[in-house]
Amino acid sequence: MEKTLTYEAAYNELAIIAKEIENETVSVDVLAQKVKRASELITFCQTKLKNTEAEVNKIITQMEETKS
Amino acid sequence: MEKTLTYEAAYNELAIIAKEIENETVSVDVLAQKVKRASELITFCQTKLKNTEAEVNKIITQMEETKS
Amino acid sequence: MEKTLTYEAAYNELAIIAKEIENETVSVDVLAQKVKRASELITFCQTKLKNTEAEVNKIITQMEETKS
Amino acid sequence: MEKTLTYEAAYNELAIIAKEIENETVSVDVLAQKVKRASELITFCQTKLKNTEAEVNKIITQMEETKS
Amino acid sequence: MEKTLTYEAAYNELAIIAKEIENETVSVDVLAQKVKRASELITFCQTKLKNTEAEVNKIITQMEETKS
Amino acid sequence: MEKTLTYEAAYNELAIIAKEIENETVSVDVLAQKVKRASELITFCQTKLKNTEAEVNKIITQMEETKS
Amino acid sequence: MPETKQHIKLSELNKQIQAVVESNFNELALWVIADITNHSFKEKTNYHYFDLVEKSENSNELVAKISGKAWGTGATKIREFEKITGQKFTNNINVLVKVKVNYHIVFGLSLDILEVDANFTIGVLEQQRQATLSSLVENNPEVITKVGDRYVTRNAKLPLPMIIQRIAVVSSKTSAGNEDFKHTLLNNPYSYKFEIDDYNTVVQNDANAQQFLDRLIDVFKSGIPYDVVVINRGGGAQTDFLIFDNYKIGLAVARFPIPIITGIGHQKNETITDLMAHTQTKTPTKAAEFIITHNKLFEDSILGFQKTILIKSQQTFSSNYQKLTTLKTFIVNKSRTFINDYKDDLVINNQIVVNKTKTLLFKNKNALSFIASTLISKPKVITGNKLNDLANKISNIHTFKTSYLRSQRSYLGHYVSVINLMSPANILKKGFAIIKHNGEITSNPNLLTPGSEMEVILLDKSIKSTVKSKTTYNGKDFNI
Repeated sequence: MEKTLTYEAAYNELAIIAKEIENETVSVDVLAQKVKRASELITFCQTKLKNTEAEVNKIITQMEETKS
Repeated sequence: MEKTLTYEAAYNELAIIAKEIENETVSVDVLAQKVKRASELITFCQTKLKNTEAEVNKIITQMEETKS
Repeated sequence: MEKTLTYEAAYNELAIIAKEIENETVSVDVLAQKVKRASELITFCQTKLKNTEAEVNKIITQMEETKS
Repeated sequence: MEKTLTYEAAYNELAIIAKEIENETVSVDVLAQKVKRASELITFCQTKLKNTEAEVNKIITQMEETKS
Repeated sequence: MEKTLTYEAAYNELAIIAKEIENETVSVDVLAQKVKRASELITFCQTKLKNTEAEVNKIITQMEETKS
Repeated sequence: MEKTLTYEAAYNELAIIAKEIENETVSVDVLAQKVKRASELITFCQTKLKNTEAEVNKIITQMEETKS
Repeated sequence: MPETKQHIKLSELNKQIQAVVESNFNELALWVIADITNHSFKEKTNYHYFDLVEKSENSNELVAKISGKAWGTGATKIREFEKITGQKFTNNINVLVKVKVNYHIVFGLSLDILEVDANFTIGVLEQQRQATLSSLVENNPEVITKVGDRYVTRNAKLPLPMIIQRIAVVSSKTSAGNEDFKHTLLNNPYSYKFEIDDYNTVVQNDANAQQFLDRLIDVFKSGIPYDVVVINRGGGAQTDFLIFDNYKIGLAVARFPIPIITGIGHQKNETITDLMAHTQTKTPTKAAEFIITHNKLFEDSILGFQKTILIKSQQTFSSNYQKLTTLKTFIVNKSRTFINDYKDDLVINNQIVVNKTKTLLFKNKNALSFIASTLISKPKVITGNKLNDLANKISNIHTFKTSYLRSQRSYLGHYVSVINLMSPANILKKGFAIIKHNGEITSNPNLLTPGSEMEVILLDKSIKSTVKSKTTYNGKDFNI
């Protein structure tokens, strides 16, 4: 995942995904993928909110592995 | 069934077949063929849905575990 | 009967003959011939319909088995 | 009787003769001759009708056997 | 009597004679002669009629035999 | 009496004589003579009438016999 | 020893001065406006010592100066003043004081303070504050604008980051309020992590403004991407918040590139710093709560998204399952209906062909039968009629012949009677006679002369005679 991921970016991306899913403009084909991404973003935000830098970095590394 | 078939495409095709059968614009000559195709598409869509649902549920479960 | 005859074509021809006979625009001279043709067309259509029905039923049965 | 006579033509000729006789516009001189012609036409038409009927009945019987 | 005499012609001549006698435009000199002529014409017509009738009856009998 | 005398001519002559006598343009000198002529003509006409009637009756009788 | 000039003792002089002052001012108390300088306070004795001065309106040149002190009631009044105004009774303040002129033989002339007018000072402070605000707005239009009663500063316009985690706190090192702030933040119920850097300064007394300003600059210079800067001042005495009305501090806050949250605990009007900051809260604890709530809102919206995604995903699945089932049911049913429709159509067509063919044949048969019956019956009628007609003709001829002959006979009869009437035989019967001469009938008398032979026919006799005479007959006997 991007090193520069900010709360703002995560929030905006999350908001778009939520809106898409809410408006049912997400096709089933990409739904899982979108939910996964949303899950990552949420995890990212919460980890970043509540944990130490080290833990945040761990999460980011995991996210990047998943993506690849 | 085609490898690259998406749920979206499959569903749309299915809807078109249903419409055709409803309007009886399908000739008897191709009815069986159309129903067969519809059956395949339904199976495909259901499988795709089930898989997606399982995947999404897994993600959601993980998220909820993470949260608590 | 012609190899390439479709249900569509057969049915249309049948309908025209039936209409002619119904409207009594068929002369006695060709009546037997027309009835014979109609009979052939009906047989053809019935066979085609029965086959289609059997095929469709088979597919539907498979679909319903798959569901459960 | 002519080989190429059709039921249609025969019937039309017959109808004309019948009309003439009914309206008594036939002179006595040709009455017998007209009646004779009419008689021939009737025989022709009846034969043709009977044959047609027999043929049609055969076809219909076959159809009904096929149906059941 | 003339060979080519038709019923039609005979009847017409008869009608004229009858009219003349009725209107008394026949002179006594030719009355007998006229009446004789009328007599002959009547005989001719009657014969012709009877023959025609017989002929027609024969044809009709044949028709009815054929029919049954 | 003249051989070629007809009922018509006789009747006409008689009518003239009767007229003359009636109009008294006949002198006594010729009266007797005229009367004599008239008498002859009447006789002739009556004879002729009788003969004609007889003849006609004969013909009619024959006709009626024929009819029956 | 030189002769001593006449003199009085200094004490006597001072006593005389005292007597003049006392007699002149007696117990008179006066309200005086003056500035305070050289102030000192002996806490032990509760004595205030200071100078009251009046400066020239146009310069700092002293116009008047006198010592002053306050003790006892005066000192008590000063405490009350400080409490009411939040202004320390100290140097460089302009006050309205009620004084008693006092002359002491040893300590000289001084003014004893009896009362301090708090309202006057409040007015002055407020005037200063308003003047500072006006000056801030006037001199820094690119940074500060006044919109209605509100001040919009560059700092206020900075967007708050969605999450506030890295915080610079500018506060007094010993401030209890600041401790409350940290405690509230670090023990937040949501386990939010915070990084707090302290930038300590003395947050008291206008004189410390520069130090305060330096701390702010340190924050900026640190290069750390703080999410916010919090200015805390809480607890302790309610006096001397005037530092937060400082022009430079106000301007620095308004300009500051990181959003500033104030947590300045005071009951009075908000300070200029509050007005210039991004967000003001009433206390350091409130500032902490604001930050926690801010983060909580973010987390709530994230969790809201999560919930939406979760629910909507499930709905998407169920609606898609339903749609598929509907389509499937539809296709199954419709296919069957479809086939049945076609079957029915075939049956209908079949029936039409079968029934209508029979009807058609039957109709043709009927038509033929009808024609045949016409043919069978009608010729007999025709010949019969004609025979009748002929028979009629015969009887007509018979009838007409009879009447014809009767007519002819009657015509003849007429002539017979005419002729008979005129015949000579009938004439003779009536008495007429016929004269014959020379064998010829004559009616001419000239032919007969006397002596002529003549034959007279009368009725049925012929009489031969000779004429004897001849005369004229007038014939009048028969004239009618």
